[in-house]
Amino acid sequence: MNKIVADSMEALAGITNDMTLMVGGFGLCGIPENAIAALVKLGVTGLTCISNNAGVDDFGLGLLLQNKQIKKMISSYVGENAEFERQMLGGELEVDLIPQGSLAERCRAGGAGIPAFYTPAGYGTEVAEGKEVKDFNGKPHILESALTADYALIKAWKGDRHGNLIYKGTARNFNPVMAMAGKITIAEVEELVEPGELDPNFIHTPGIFVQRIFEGSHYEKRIEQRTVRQQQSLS
Amino acid sequence: MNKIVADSMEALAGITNDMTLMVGGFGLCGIPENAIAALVKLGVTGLTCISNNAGVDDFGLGLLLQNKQIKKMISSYVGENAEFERQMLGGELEVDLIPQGSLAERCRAGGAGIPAFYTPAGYGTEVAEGKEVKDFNGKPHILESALTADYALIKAWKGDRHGNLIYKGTARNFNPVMAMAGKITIAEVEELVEPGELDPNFIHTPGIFVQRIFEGSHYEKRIEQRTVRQQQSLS
Amino acid sequence: MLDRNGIAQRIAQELQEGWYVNLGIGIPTLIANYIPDGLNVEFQSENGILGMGPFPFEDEEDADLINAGKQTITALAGASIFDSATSFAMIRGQHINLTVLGAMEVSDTGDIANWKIPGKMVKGMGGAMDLVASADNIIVAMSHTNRKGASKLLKQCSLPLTGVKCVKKIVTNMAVLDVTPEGFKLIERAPGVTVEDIKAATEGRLIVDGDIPEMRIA
Amino acid sequence: MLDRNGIAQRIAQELQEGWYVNLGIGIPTLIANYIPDGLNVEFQSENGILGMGPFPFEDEEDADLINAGKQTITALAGASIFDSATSFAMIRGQHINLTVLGAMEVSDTGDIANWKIPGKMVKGMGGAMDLVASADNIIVAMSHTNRKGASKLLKQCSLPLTGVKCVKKIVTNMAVLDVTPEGFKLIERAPGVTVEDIKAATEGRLIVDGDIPEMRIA
Repeated sequence: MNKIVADSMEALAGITNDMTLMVGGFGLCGIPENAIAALVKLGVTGLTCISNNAGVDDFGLGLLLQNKQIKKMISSYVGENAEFERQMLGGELEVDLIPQGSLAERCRAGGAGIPAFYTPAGYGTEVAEGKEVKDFNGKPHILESALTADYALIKAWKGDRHGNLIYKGTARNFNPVMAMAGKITIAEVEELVEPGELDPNFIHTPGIFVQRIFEGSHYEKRIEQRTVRQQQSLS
Repeated sequence: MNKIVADSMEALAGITNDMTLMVGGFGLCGIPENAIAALVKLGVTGLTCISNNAGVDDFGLGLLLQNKQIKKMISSYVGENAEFERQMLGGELEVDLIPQGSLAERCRAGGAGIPAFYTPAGYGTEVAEGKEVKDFNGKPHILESALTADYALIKAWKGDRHGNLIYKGTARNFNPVMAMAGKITIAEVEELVEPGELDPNFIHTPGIFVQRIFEGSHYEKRIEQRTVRQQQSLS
Repeated sequence: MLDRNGIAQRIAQELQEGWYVNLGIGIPTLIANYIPDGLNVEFQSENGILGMGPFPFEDEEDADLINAGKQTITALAGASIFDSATSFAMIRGQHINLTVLGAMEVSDTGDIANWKIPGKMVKGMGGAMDLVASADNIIVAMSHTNRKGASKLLKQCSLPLTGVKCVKKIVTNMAVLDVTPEGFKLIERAPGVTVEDIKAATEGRLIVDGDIPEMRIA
Repeated sequence: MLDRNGIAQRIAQELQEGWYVNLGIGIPTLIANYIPDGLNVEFQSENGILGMGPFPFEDEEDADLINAGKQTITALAGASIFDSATSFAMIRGQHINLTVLGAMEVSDTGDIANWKIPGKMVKGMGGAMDLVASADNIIVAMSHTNRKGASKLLKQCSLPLTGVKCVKKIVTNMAVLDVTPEGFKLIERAPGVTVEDIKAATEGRLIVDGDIPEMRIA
């Protein structure tokens, strides 16, 4: 198997206006920086983006928002992005806010061939509106449906040409479940390695879930909330 | 956190007659050999065992069957065990056969707080009897419920006192999902290591899913179908 | 009256040996600073880490290691990292022993609202709906009244709900209260706060049963 | 007539570049011996491995590395290991391009029975129900008739079903057939087998449209 493509632009081949994309990452951690930059260059519009967050004004999905490429966001938390809030309150941007755990599980379900599942999350709230409710063990649950995407854009630490991936630290987050749920999954990695270099026993995303892979460059890895503690005195 | 117990007998404390146990492994690969031996010694009866297979006549869960400790088996494939077939056809043993993928997913669901999910597996067969059917994308699916157990007995390669586990090769199989689904999960490992020795990035089962852990001994690791190819001639 | 740290310190007394704990953004995060010596608890952050340690020292920040508040963190020996679906499997599957989170409003039946002010604040619920719907044990950490002095402990929430009948305990700057079928049951007063003060600041049904002790904060 | 290896060899011709393939126990397992040179396909075994290699050399067997038939195997460079839930996520989620499995009976509407003979054989369905319900592309590999000479290609299955309307193609010792809305459509004859032979051995609706070529097996 050889799923390697030359660069981010080649990786995005086939993405057109009005498609649904999943984009990995939590905040700015583990986002596919190269693929997002290429999407801006590609200029496709009317996108529906499924991503836990919407980036910040000048990075991550915020770049696509600034560029008016996104028609609809499906997210759990979008609090770090003023442009997002402006477009949403102004009615320019459709927004579907869903509980983070339901978002993660709906992506996994989409990749796992499970069209719907019951969860207690959101029962009794506006999230439950129009959804089936059923009691299990005396507790009400709502029926949530699977999510899939035309393309999933994800970011990993290392990968091989079979599409096998490993992630680093909490940059893993939504990337593995979105890899499963993309009809075409595009993985960008910090480092491409030879098959066999990744121990089969410790692969996070098996290659079967990945259709294209490339080595990204110039990772900025911006930190949203740099928080440190004081060095202890040596006494 | 220190979840280490001295040995298999101490690990089994609290298991009594008529309980439901999950037992990890696929065939004889990755089964909790020490815990099964201790269950035989403990002599508890009337057990409901959830396990993909039922061992062979003289190993694995076959030992509990020989000893008439099992009232009911919930499995996907039991073809390697003559005593099993005898007890089942003779009406001594209740058996619930369920599709392997549904078994795995029902265990995961039990651990993940998802009381039920839809799957296409088994639609139109006797597995679907009495179950809700619903069409998604024009295809009928059946509603399957979560499985949990009073105790889950699982086997890993290495573990630490926090309960973090890694598995080796295909001995992983059902162990991670059963670890999630046990009210009390007992992990036996080939090797106990110090916290920090297992890379946080490559832990298969996070410690939160494990309540007790011990280092097993005398692993037999019996092979059911030893299959080899011929050495190539050196010409 | 307690300050934010005081609220965190009081909640820290609720922790028990061996617990896995999820701390929300804001006051709950401060609880990690007040763990009693020798008590083993592990912190989960829903973006995918268990065994979260303190903030890193300067110049040791790792962009690939953050908590759900997007703050740089460290991982302790014995930590584990996992994806978002596994993280919420822990939460939804009730493997977390205690969840502490902030709120804008709580009702005397245990409803909570903390994610949306219609037409105004639209940040999203993040993991809060999963957490409150799943946890057996939820403590809300918040100020007793809002900036305008109005009670946040209500008969009924006015804001869109995050979850229904889920809050079990509330620790505010004025009091510790249990949520019972009969309403908010006053358990403790903050130092210098009278039962009358608490009555005046509580809009929902309040049960005052016998003498109400003052909190002990070491 | 083909033998078991011939059936496997003929099915191997169906493989396409880049496919992920799940091979059932029995004849399907033999297909791995007939992969055309230079064709990249990866084998999945539902107990939790992708990139399964050949059987190990003697004395290199690893009890912790088996396939779904419980046979010792090897892992190729680029292989990956995963748990049972992830394995069936691949299967149920239609990430597998081809599933090949054996059958006791197939109906002319694509129903399949291969897991149970009431009162007699009770081995269980293993992963077969998940595989047949999920795969877009299923080939059944089997003998055309049973040991008593009765057809296994039926109007209706008599045994408990494994799945309904799922089989797309059948390769037997006598023929290659597609399952169409009108019944079994004869595509190829095995060497030395006549259309009349196949008609006689097929109980379900059989469509013979024009000249039926003989299989080419290298």
